[in-house]
Amino acid sequence: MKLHEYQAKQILARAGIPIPDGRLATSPEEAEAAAKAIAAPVAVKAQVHTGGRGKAGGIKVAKSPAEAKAAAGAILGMDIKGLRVDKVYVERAADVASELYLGITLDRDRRRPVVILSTVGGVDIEEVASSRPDAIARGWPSPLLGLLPFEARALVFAAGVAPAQREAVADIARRLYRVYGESDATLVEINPLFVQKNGSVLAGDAKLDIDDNALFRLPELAKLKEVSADEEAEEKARALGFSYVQLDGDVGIIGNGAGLVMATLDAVRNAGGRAANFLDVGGGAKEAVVKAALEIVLSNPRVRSVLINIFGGITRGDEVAKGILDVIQAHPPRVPLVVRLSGTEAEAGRKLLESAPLESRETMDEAAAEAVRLAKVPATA
Amino acid sequence: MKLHEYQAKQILARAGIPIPDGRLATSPEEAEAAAKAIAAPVAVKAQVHTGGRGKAGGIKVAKSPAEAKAAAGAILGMDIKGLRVDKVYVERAADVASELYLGITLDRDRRRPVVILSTVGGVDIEEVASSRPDAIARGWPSPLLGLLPFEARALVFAAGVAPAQREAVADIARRLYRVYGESDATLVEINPLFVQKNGSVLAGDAKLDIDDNALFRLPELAKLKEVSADEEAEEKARALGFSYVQLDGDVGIIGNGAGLVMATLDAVRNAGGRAANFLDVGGGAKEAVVKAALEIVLSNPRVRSVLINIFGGITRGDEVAKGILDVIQAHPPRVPLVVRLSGTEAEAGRKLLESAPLESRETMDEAAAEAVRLAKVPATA
Amino acid sequence: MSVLLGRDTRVIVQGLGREGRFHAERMKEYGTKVVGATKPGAGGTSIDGIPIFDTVAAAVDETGANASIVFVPAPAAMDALLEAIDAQIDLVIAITEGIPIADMLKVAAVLETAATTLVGPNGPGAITPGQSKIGIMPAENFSPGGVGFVSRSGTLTYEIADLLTRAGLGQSTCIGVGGDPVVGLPTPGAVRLLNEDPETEAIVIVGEIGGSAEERAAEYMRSEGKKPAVAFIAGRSAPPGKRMGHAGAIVSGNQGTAESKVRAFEEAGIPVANAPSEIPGLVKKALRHS
Amino acid sequence: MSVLLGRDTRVIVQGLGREGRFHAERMKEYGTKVVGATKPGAGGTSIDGIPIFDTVAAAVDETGANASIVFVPAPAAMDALLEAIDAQIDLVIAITEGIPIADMLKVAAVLETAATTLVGPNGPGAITPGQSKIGIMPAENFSPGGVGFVSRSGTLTYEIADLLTRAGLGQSTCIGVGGDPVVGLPTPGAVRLLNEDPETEAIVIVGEIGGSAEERAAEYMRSEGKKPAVAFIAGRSAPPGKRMGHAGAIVSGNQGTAESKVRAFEEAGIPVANAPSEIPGLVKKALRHS
Repeated sequence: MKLHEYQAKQILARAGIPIPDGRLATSPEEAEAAAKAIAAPVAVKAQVHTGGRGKAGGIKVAKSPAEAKAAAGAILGMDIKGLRVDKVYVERAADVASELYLGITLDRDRRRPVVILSTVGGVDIEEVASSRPDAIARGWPSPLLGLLPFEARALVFAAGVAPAQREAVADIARRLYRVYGESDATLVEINPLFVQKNGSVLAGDAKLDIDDNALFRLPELAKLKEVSADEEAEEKARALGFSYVQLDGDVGIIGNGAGLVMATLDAVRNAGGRAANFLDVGGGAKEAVVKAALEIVLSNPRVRSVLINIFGGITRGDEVAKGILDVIQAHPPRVPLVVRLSGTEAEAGRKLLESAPLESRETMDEAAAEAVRLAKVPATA
Repeated sequence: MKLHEYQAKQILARAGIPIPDGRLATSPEEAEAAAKAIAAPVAVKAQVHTGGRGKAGGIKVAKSPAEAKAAAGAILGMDIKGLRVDKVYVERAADVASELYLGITLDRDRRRPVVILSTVGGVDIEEVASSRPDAIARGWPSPLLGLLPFEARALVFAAGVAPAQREAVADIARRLYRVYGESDATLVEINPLFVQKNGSVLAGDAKLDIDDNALFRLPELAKLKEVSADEEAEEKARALGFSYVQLDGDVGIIGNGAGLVMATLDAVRNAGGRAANFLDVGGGAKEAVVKAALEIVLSNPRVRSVLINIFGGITRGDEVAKGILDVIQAHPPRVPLVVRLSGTEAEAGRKLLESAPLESRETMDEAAAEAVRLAKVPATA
Repeated sequence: MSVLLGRDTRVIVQGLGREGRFHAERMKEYGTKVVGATKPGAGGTSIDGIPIFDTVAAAVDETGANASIVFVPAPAAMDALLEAIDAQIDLVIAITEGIPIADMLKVAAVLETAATTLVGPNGPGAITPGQSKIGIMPAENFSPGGVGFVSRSGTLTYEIADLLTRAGLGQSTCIGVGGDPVVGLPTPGAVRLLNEDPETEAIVIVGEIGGSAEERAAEYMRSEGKKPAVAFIAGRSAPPGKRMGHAGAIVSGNQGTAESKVRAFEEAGIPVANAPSEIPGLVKKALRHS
Repeated sequence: MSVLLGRDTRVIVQGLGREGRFHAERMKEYGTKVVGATKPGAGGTSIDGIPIFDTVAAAVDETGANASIVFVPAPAAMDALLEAIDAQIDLVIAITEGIPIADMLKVAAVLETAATTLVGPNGPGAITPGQSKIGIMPAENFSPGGVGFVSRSGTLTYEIADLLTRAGLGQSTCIGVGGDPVVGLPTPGAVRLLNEDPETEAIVIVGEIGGSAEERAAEYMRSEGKKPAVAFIAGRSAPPGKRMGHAGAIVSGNQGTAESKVRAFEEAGIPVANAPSEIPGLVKKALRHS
C-alpha cells in the first residue's frame, strides 16, 4: 500500500524529522489560502500514487497566493500516468543548497533492511547505483537492534556528507529507521533530502510503502488506503482472496498458484499470444471462487478467450469443474473457454466438463496454444 | 529508584494492565471523598518506599467513606520502618478468589531478564522459591525480542494457572514485560495478582524499581523521584559523584573504589570495630571531593574516628593529602583521623601529612586497628 | 533419506485447524511419522489420533520430534516459528502465506545463529518421495529417484514433478523454498544441499522473477557444481512493477528480471527450459552428457 | 602472552576524552601497542601522536587492531561496545561506569554469538605484567609471574597486586571483570581462562557480595580445577539490602551473601583469606602443597 507524500510527511514529522510547512488542498481556492497562510514562496505538488510527477508537470513553484491558485488550477484534474490528480500539497519552498538521497528498503539477499544514503539526491537512485556506485553508501542494521548510532555515523562518513550536516543526517536516518520499523514499511524514502543554504536539513519529498500483510496491526495506516480506478479489479480480487493483475493482451488467464499462473502466461507468449491478466485463485479454490474469478476476467472487454489452468493439490479438479459449469450455465460466456485440469480429482473434473461448450486439453502447452488460436478467431455473433 | 504503588499502578494501567479504581489522598478528608467517589468497599494503603507495610498496620479495609476517613487518619503520619507515611492510596477492594505472583527482574547468571509466575501469590516469593520451588515458573526472554506469546503461554502452563485465566495472565505478563523494558526497570512486580470471583484478573499491588543509571533517558519517571529523610546524605553524596551508605557503627570510612571500601569495612570488623558508613569517593578523587566526603562522614554524630584508605591509581595520593589538610585546617575535626595512603604519589602524600594532627599508617590492617582503637577512647574536651 | 527429511523424520503439526488436519491426514497416509501437534490448552487430548501438546517444547520432549510443519495463520506465525526454533527443532516447514516481512526479518535474524533449517514460508513444503512428505503437495505426482528439485512455486512444483515422474525421472528430495521475499532456506542454500547430497544425480532449479536468488544459485553451481542441473524461470512475460501473486515475484527497476536469471544460468552452463514441458528432456540430456 | 592480552596485542582507544588521553599515555609508557583511537569527525588527524579514525571499522582496517579500550560515557557506551563487536575486535575492555542494565543486557545478547570477549564494564581493565596493559591500573603495583588474578573490584585489585608483588609473587594476567551486575566476562569465565592457561600456576579470585558468580567459579574449580587457588570476598560485614557502591554489590534476600560464597570456595577446597594481607601467604602455601 502506497501513501501520498503529504501523509508520509506527517508520519516523518511525528517521528521528529524536519519537513517544510505544508497544507493539503483540493481546490485552487484552498491552495491560495494555504499559500497565504504559509506566507512565502511555495511548491504546489500533485498527490498521486506514482513517480515522475515532476516530469509530467505535476509540481509548480508559486511566488504568491495568486500564483499558487493558478498552479493548483493547472494541476488538479491532470492525468499523470493514468491517475487523476484530486489533491495538491502546498508547501513552503526550500532554500536549497544541495540534495541528498536517504531510503530504507529490504535487501532480500542479506535478509536485512538496507539503509541507502547518497549525496547525489533528487534523481533516480537506481541510475546513480549503476552509474556512480561509489556515490552510494549502504548499511544493513539488525532488525533486532534497529539502526544504531554507530551505523548511522558510518553511513554518513561513507557517503561523504559534509561535516556540518553529519549529525543532522545521522539523526534523520535513525528516525527514518524507526518509521520504517513502526509502520511495517517495505520502502521509505526521502528524495531529495534538502540541505538548505542556512545549513539545516529538511525532507523535500517522502515516499512510504506499507506491507499489505501487516495492515491488520496498523489500524491508523490502514485507514489511509485509497484505491484508484484502475486498481479496482485488483482490489476486488484481493477481497475474494486471490490475486489479479491486469495486463494488455487478449487471452484471459485463470490458474492456481502464482508460479503456475506465471508459467501459463509464459506458455501463452510461447504460443504467440499475449495474456490479458494474471489471476491466481490460490490454494483450495472452491466452486464460488472459480465463479468469481471467471466474472472478473470476463469483465475485461479486451479478453477474447479464457484459459483456465488448474493443477490440483489442495484444489480439487471436480470442484473447479463444477464452478466452471455453474458460471457458464448461468451466464454463457461471450468468449471461448479452454480448460486444462491436472492433479487431484482431475479426471473426475474432466469428465464433468465433457459435454460442456468449452475446449479441454491435457497439457499446459496444448491449452495455451488453443487459447491463443481462439483469441485470434474473429468474433462471431 | 523506587516508585510508590499508586505511581507504579498508573504505569501498569497505561500499558493496558487492569487495576482497581483508586485515588491518592494526603488527608483523612481526601480519603473520605475518594471512598465516596469509588462507592464501594475500599482498601486504604500507606504509600511508603518499603515492604511489609501490611504487617505494620499500613493497610486497612473500609466499608464506608467514614471508615475510610478513620483508616486514613490512623495510617497518615504512621512510622513504617523509619519512614513517615504522607500519602495513602484509596482503592476499590477486590472480590478475591485467588492470588498469583508475577514479577520480572534481572537474572545475573543468565544475563537475561527473568519472568517469574506463581499461583502462590501475596507472600514473599523468595520463601515460596525455597519451600515450594515447583510452584514457581520462570522464563528468560531475549532482551532483543521481548517476551514472546509462546513464552508467556509456556509460563502460564508451567505455573498451572487455571484454564479460565490463562489468556488474561499471559497477556498481562507480556504487557508487564513491556513496562519492564520501557521504564528501564530493575524490578517490576504484581504481588498479589488477583483472580476475582467473576474470573477477571487484576493487579492487587505493584512494585516498580527503576535503574538509576537510566534516569537520564526517562525524564517522566525521573520527576517521580522522592528522597526520604534518611536517604538525604546518600543523595547528597550521589550528587557529588560518590556513593555513601549509612551503617550503624562508629568508625567513619572513606576510601576509593567499592571493593577497597568494602574490604576496609571488613578490616574494621576484623579489628573488633564497626563501620559507621560506606563511602566510596570513586576514581580520580580530587581535593574538593575528599573535603566533601569528610564533611559528610563527620555529619554523622555516631562517628568517633575516621579511617581514610586510599589506594592511588587514577587518584593521586598528594591530592588526597591536600584535601585532608585543607579540611582539617579550616574545621579541625571533632574526632581523630587515621589515614592510609598507597599507590600513585602515596609517598608525596604521606610527606604532606607528616606534621598534621592525624595518624598515618602503611597498611590497611594497621590503619583499621588504629581507627578502631581511637573510636574506643573516651571523648575528651 | 536424501536431504532434510526421510524415513526417520518425526513431525509435529503446529496449527491443527481445518487445513492442518487435512494435510496431517494426507501426510500420515503417505507414511510420514506425524507424532504430535500443538494446540495451547488442549494438551493431553488427541485429535484424529494425533497426541496434542500445549507447547512445542513439550511435544519435542515427549515425542522426540525433529521436524515441524506450521499452518498457524499469518498474524501468529512469527511466534510459532520462534517457538519451534527455540525448541531446537532441526527442520521447520512453514506453509503459512502472508506473514509480514518485518516478522520474517526477525525470524531470519534468529535463524542466523540457530540450529534450525526453516523451509518456507509460503511454500508447499518438502518431500523425499517414498519416504516422507512434510507439506501440502499431492503425493501422487512424485516418485523416488535421483533428481533433486528446488522451486519457489507451489503448483508449478506439482506440475513439474508430474512431468518428471511421467518421464521416468524420480526425485531425491523436492524442496519448495517458498514465494515470499524473505524465506528461511533460499534457493542457493537448497541447491547447495542437493549438490552435496550423494543420492542426488541431477538438480532442477525452478525460479521466478524477483530477487536474485537464482543468480546466486547459478553462481554457486558455476564454482561448486558437482552434478548436472537444469533451470526454469517462471514469469518471463511479466511486465516490470507488477507483483505476480507471490510477494517476492516482482521486477522492480532493473532488479529481478527473467533475462538476468536466464543469463546467469547460461553462463554457469546450466540449460534453461522455455516451458516446464521441456524440463524432463533437458534433464535426460544433461544426465547423458555428464 | 598469558591470556587475553600480550606483547602482540594492538589496541585502539574509543573515547579519547580527558580520561582516555591520560590512560592512553600511561598504556603507551607501559609498552602497550596503542595503534589508534576513534573520534567521529576527526578521522585523519592525530592526538598525542595517536592516529584518529572516524569509526572502529576504519581503525581496525588500517591498524590491524585486535583490542579496544572504551572510555565512552555511559549514555553512549552501548553503541561503542556494539561498534567494537561489529568490527569483530577480539578483546574489548570497557572502563565506563554507570551503563544502564538494559543496555548491557542487549550487549550480552549480541555477545552470545559474537567472536569478541568483553571485559567490564566498570572495571579497571586487564594486564599481563611486563607485556601489555589495557586499563587504568597503576602499573607499578604489578610484576610478571605465575599468579593469575581475577577481581570484581578496581582499587582492591591494585592493593592485592601490590601485596603479591611485595611478596615476590608475580602475575600472569590480572583480569578486572567489573563491578556491574551484567558484565561481558564474568568471574567464572575469567577463572576458566586462567585455569586453562599453561603460564598460570595459581589463581587468586577476588569476589564481593552480590550475585552468584563466585559460587559458579567455585563450582567450576571444584570439577575442573587444574591448579591451586585462593579466594577473598569483600563485603563480609555489609548488611543486606544496602548497595555497596558497585551496582552489583548487594545482598538481596538470601542472594549474594558473603557466607554462601565463602562456603562454596571452602567446599571446593579453596582457602578464603580474611583480609587481603593474608592472600600472599595463602598463595605460597597453596603452591607448596600442589
